[in-house]
Amino acid sequence: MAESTALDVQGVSKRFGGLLAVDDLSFAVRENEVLGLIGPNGSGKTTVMNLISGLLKPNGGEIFLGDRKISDRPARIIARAGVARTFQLVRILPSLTVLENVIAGAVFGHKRLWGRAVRQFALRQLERVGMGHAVDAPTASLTYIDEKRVELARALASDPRILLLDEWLAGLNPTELQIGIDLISSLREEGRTIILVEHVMDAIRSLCDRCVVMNSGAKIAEGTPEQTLADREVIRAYLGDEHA
Amino acid sequence: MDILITGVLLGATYSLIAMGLTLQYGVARIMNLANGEMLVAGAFGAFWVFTTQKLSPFTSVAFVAPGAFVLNWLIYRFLLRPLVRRAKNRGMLEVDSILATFGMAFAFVGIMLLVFGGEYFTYSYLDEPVAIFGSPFGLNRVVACLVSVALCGLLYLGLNATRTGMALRAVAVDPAAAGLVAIDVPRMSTFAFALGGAVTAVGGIVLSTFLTMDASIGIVFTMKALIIVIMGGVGDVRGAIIASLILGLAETAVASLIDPGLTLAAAYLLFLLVLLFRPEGLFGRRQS
Amino acid sequence: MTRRETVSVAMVAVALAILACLPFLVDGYLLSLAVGIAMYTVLATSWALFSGPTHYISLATAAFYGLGAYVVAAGVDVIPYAVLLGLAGIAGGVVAALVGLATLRLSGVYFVIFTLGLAELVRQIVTWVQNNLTGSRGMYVLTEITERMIFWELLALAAAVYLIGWLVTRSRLGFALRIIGNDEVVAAHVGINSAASKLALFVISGTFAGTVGAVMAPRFTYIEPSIAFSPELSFQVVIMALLGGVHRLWGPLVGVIPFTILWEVIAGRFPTQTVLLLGIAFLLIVYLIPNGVVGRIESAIKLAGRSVKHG
Amino acid sequence: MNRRTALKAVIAAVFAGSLASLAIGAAHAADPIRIGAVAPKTGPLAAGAAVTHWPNIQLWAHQVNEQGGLKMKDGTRRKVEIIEYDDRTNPGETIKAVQRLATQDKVDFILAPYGTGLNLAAAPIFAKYGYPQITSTSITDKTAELTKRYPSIFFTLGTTTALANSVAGILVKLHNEGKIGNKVAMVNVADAFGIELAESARPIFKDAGLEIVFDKSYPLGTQDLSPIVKGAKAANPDAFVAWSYPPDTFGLTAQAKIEGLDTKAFYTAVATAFPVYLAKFGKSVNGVLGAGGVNPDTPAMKAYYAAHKKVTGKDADYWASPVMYATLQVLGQAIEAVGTDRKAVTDYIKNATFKTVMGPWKFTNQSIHDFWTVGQWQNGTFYGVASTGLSGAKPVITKTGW
Repeated sequence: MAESTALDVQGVSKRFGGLLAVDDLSFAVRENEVLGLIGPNGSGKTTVMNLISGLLKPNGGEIFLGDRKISDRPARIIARAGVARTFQLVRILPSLTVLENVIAGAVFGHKRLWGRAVRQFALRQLERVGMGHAVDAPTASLTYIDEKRVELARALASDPRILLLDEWLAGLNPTELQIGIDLISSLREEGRTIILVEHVMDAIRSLCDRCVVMNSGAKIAEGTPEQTLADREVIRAYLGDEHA
Repeated sequence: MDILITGVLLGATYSLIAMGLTLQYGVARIMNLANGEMLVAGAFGAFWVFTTQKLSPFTSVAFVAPGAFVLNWLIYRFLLRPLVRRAKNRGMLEVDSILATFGMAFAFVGIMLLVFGGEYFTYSYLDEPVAIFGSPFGLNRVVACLVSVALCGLLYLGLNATRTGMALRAVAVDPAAAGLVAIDVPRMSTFAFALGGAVTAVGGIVLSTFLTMDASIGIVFTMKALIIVIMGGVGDVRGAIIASLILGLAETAVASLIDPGLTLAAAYLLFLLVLLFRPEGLFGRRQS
Repeated sequence: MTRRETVSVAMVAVALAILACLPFLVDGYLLSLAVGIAMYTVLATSWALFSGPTHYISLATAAFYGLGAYVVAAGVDVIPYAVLLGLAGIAGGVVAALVGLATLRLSGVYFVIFTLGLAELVRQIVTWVQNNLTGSRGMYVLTEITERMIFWELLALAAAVYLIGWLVTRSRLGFALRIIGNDEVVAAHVGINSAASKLALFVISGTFAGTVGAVMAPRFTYIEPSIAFSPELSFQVVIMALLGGVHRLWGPLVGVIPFTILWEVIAGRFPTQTVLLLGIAFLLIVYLIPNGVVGRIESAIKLAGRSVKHG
Repeated sequence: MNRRTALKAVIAAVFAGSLASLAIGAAHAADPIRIGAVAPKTGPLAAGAAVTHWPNIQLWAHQVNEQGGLKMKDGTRRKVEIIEYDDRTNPGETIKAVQRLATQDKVDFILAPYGTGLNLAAAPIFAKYGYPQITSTSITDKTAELTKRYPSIFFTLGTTTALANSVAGILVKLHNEGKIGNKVAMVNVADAFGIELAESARPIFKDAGLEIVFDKSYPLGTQDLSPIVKGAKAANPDAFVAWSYPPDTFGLTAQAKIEGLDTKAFYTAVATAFPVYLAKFGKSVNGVLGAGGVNPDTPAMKAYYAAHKKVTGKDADYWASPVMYATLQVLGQAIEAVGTDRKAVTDYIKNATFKTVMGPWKFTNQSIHDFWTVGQWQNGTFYGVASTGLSGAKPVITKTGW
């Protein structure tokens, strides 16, 4: 397994008005690694995802994709470089069909297909996430879980090197959760690098190679899931002082 | 100095044009393209009072202001609220209200043609010079400036020091949240729209003392008002006042120092620059 | 091309051929009505190419249109008319590009108001240039171009607009615009350069509006700024397109035709209350046909389909 | 019937009705002579048309019909019926309305539209259907070219060059008499009319020995003209000339009064001759020069002004109003002489001499070459003080303060 760095976050900060949402955060993600980004609500995890995907620009610090600096690039360039993501609040394109939603991922970005080829490719992604039955359905008919699957298929359609999943497993029932976990590990088998923002501890334990724990915008721990979840600081952040 | 005073006088004129729309757009979220017609209607009222009743045009406030208030109340209640209900989001409401009020503007022009006829209406009232720092200025413009200051001051006080004003501002900032704290949003919107209409009509009375108008001229005022409201930042009375002053000063400066032929071009250019560098307007809040 | 597409292209071609014969059949008033319809069809369709998918309401049509008319008026005595048409299109496109670069990041109502102001700005600059630099005395466009020829030119433009529209819908660009219209954040995250895509379409619609202005200039004989840059034109284009429906290529057409006819009937029947009745008719349209004629037609088809299934 | 089907029915009925009415038009050619009129009732030029254009049509039709109609060659009398359209100051609409009148309403005659631009836009259509177009409110220097191109167009109000020439003439005369200096401040509205006049005037003024000390334009719709007037005043001119349009004619005058721009010669162009100008400014307009003018002392003119007031309830203006009325008289007299054959009427207008409120009119090269160019308010009346060959001009006076 390659040990080279896929993504390097160096001293990044993000400020919203008076609020410091991300405070001098640094971590690195190795190639083909699954990194869990965890922490209590409001600790700045989603902001970090947004900074990586280019939705937000950091006020300080830099982010590198391999050796290429991406923190000053717009989202579309970062997407073309091979970073794809899902959103915490699912963003489905409502006036497109399910298949078109997935095709959208494979046309303009890292993968640039068109015509018949893109259709075939998108169909495969849909089947993969278990949505092969609803190809031409209007998006209005989808359940929340189905929407999440379609969104993942769209992210996969760009054949990403780095996949950002923002609480993608949240809200699944135990059976679905297992399917989801299997799906993510199969993605990793393909050699993709994955960053997860997640609250589901089972998923974190079974999927992540390492975890970065955030609180109030800063990194408070980093290491394997076992190490970090046992860390006193982390427990205090999650549960308060009396449990630490 | 001349430029400064002329610019301020012109700016005050502009704020009279724009103040009503600020309320209507800022609080009720209606981009009212029929705003200029309301102004012209107010001016007609003043003209009528002056020419047929031989009274000061300002006495027409007595019936123009309540008339415009009631009329705009009814318009919002019966024509615009259905659109507000129908709209799924703010964008849709904006499109719908632009279309609907455009139709209303046409209808108003038609009604005014029927009622007042198509000629120019202009009269002389207070068009004598007063000296300010040794230079002559039209008394009617100075009066307009004073009225404008008074009106803006009243509005500002009303919005900041009364309960209703607070509610109005809350609706302007966030209608959904305002609803949550038990503010009757539809009622406040209706009130703001009606008040805006009345303010515009009163502005028309004042402007009629020095501008020549006719039934079809409303669109000119609407355009100016739109620019000022957007420039100042939506729903912010202070912003609208500052934007009016800036426009007035800029136009006067360009006319006096560069070339009068470029005044309007300069105004639009300024507007463009503001939009480019502060798209939310001078005093607007950045939308997250 | 699928078979269905081949059929529709053939049908459009036949329809255009039949329409091209129109000037031999009708004349005078009906022809000028047809010219009006053709003009608004080109303007509204090219407008909808941009505004339909992006939801940007542009009121700048009059700016491009007036510019096109002025290009012709300024050059008609020295440059061949055909060249002028091209120049007018380029002028419209270039201004659209400049404006687009500056303003397409504005959203919603800011863009609307800006484009409305733009028509005024262009008009002010054009008249100032005319007044101070070129010094031409009145802008006359005295040519031998007849209404028939204008109709044919417009028809050709309509064919071009439909062709381009069709190509765009099938292309990555068209797909990109649909995504942008749905969600710009997603668009950016799948790698779409939304500014460039929007700009491309804005330039296309500006080019068409400029060319239409140039085509119509000979009809006006005498070009005045207040007439060439009339804001009413921009509004009418928007209204007709929205009335028809902007999500189908043929949507604006089904808005333009009934609207023009309704307008004519009102203008003809009630010459003294035209404006009042136009306003009322317009309000009725906004309140009763909110999704445009296309929306009505499509929901009717859906309804029919459902009743067939159940029946 | 539920709401949706009701709505559909309404829409269907509207469109069916629209098509039907388009197709049928009004084809019955009855006894009255049917005359079409297209001009702005709304839009930027509507207010001007409401002063100069529409009231004269009303007056003329009223007078003709009151007498029982036009007296035809065969001794019968035919009334006139006016069919009006509003072109909303939009040349596309003007063209369409003229065509509608010609091919759908099949009217016997069509009155010329209002204003230079709209008249020229409609000229090809008038020519195409052979309708005489006797313009009363268009001023152009291209008369020669236009009349050659359109054999049935007639011009009556004058040319821009003549207008500029006469203003120069008056200023030079006042200068030579030692009443004013030779420094002129000139401003113009940046619209086709103002630009054209300013362009014409510059060389003419210069050749006449006048020095233009201030020369600026301002956009149509400027709400504050004080910088212009201040600038003009600062140049310390002996005469002030504004090639202005109605709203700014009022604005410039008001501002000049306020700023104390007290030139001995003060000229504003369009709308100076409007009664509302006098009504607005009262006695202080005495001595103001403007475009147009009339000789109001002729019996015909006195009768015209009285009738205008009586029938329409409004005062006629002192420039284009009587000219407009005269064009209607020309049309009426031509119809009385040769009937409703449009070719014959056009030929008759080209050759005959007409008795009009403006005095005898004889067209040469389809134009009237004798017209008033400059008028001046003198004791509550706007007298013609300069013309191209008309008699009855009042001597021009210098203005003494506001």
